[in-house]
Amino acid sequence: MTTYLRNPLTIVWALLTAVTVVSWLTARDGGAAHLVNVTVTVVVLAIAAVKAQLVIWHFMEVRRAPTWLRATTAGWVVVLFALLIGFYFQSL
Amino acid sequence: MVLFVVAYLLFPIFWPPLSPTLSPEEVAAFFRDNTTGILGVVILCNLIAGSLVPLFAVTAVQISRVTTSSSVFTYAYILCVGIGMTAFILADYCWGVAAFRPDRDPQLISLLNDMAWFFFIAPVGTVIVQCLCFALSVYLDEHSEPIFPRWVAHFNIVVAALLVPSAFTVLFKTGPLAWDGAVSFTLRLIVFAVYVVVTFLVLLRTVNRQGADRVALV
Amino acid sequence: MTAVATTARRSIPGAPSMWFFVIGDLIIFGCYFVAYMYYRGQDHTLFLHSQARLNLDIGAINTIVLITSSLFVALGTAAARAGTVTDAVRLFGIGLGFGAAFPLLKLFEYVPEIVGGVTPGTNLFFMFYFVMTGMHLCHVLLGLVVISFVIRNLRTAPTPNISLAETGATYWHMVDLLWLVLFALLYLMR
Amino acid sequence: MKSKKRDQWIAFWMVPAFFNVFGLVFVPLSWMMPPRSPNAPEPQMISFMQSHNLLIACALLTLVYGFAPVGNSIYLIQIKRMSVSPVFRYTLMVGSITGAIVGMLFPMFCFGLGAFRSGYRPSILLMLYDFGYLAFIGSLGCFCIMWMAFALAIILDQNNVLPKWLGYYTLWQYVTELMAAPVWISKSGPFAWNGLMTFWFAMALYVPWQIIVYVCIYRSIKNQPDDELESAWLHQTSPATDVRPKATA
Repeated sequence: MTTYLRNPLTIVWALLTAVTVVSWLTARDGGAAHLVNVTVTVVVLAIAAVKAQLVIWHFMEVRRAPTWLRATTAGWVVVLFALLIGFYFQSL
Repeated sequence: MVLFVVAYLLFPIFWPPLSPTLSPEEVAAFFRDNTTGILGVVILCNLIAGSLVPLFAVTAVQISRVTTSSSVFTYAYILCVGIGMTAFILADYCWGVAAFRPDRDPQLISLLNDMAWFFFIAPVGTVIVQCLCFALSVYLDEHSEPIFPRWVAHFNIVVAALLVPSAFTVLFKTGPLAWDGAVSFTLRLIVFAVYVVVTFLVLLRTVNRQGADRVALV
Repeated sequence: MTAVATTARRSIPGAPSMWFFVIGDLIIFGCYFVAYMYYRGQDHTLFLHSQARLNLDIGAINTIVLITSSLFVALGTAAARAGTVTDAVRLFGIGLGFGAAFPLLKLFEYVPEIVGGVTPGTNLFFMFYFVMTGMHLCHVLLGLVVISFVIRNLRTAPTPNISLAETGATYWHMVDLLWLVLFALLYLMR
Repeated sequence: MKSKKRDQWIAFWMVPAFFNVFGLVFVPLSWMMPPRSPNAPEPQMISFMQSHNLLIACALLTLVYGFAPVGNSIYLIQIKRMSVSPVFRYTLMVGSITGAIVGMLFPMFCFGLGAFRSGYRPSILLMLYDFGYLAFIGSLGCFCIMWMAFALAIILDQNNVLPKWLGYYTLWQYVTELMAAPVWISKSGPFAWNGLMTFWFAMALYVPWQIIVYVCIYRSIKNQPDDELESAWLHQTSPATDVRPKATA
């Protein structure tokens, strides 16, 4: 059973959890909760984009899928986060 | 069926149906002075609507026996019956509620009365589709000896055509097309009654003839 | 097991209709996220104040719970594909266990909030919060059902149905992915 | 060649006509859809309620709404061909019956009633206004079970009458119905009954869905093998008279 834990997926998992914990701590006692803090948001959104891409590639095994699937999923991540950040700055 | 006839006798209170032009106050007055009559009609109407459903259900069974390529008409027929009857019963509720406490604010009474009339007219739409489905299923019957005689289909088409004008009672307050107008009200009731009676007789014949080959409902 | 470098398979993991559903769902949730960001842009202060009242810790723990359950589900599919069914069942079981923890934690988060008077009606942020997390919760519950079907199939069927396992895994990863974005948008953003 | 499936085709073509009339009645004629915001200024609401063409819309609807069951019956016969239990058909049947009254007929009457008689006090008119819109957009239950039954039937079906992805698409219909829940709570902003999230996303998903479903049903009626038809036993050469297929419900 444990032979499976030395799987590349677990490394991805470790990375994801580490990043989540980091962003959790920064958000908890980072900038004051009531201020529009641009840097935190951009960092958080970037981390979320990276996490999303990691999940898609490794967990959903899209890395080895045909190119059109890789393109659509990567495209979705890029377009979504670009729109999110765009709207965020547009409203500042 | 019998209930339908009985209600018809009690119906006279409604016989000169309220002309839509009445102002709310008069409507309230009308409700006040003959509440008992109205409540009687309401209770009976509920029973009638209930009793009509089995009649239409039997027609649905017969339609399912008609061999067309699929049972699309049976389903459409069942759905129409479901919708039509609920609308009919809703009309009673509105009258009942209005008559239940006639000393309500007249505007509310007249609103309830209007709503009752609206719902009373609503089944027109579904009855038309019912007749069309019935007629189409008879026309398209590829059965060697058709289950329904041809004239039943023609009869349905005529019934559907006659009912069409009464859908426009919503628009007019006076004249033939209004609630109490000759065309929409009286014609509709007569046609409906005749339709029910004729379907009843036709069913009696087909059910007896059907005795030979038992087929489950669609 | 890790040495098996699966060649660049041209086939999509799982049933193609599931991928249609996954991509469509991503697009729909994407629209919701963009709408959320647009309405957040109009009223930063309200969103920030109400956001401060959210329970960040449960949110973070939930993220980690979902990622771990995703890991085990992924390992389970790999095991199923390699044919060792008993391990696959156990891995999927653990994944299901973690997955089931998510709704429980969600309850611990919702109940005190609602008791504390925070309901969807209070303000726009909480409406977005409850609607989006509610929708996501429905997806999670559906995902749990799908995974239990996969486990039942692995345990009972003589030859494990690989594509069912992959479809279930793909759906579960999508649910995890959506939560990652939701977590960032609702809890961490400032 | 006299197509054997003529009754299905008649029913099939009846429905797009109905939906066009339906669309015409709602949008351009009475400008009911797209809906006004829940807290529009009162005089505007009252003037809307008094507009005469609401009545025309009402009359047309009473005439035409009978064709909605025909549309649903087309779904039903497709489900009947699937290898799923009749439970889905009954749910869809009951759902469509309640749905037609609660979701379509009653709201229309509320608007019609408002316009029918001019003497109403504003408070009654506003009540009718809210009642109409909430019943029309807020009615979740019956449509939810309808689309859920239809979606599950397609997904679980083995003999693949309708494509699987259509099943998932119908599942989103169910999701958008759920999204309409906040309509009862919020009066303005994206979650009101004319808000972006509840109304427009649902509409953006519903309209293409309706068209796609009809294309798929068109295809499935077309390539339904003739021997599968219920009237097939009639044309069989074998003279056996009692080979009547048991028409299970």
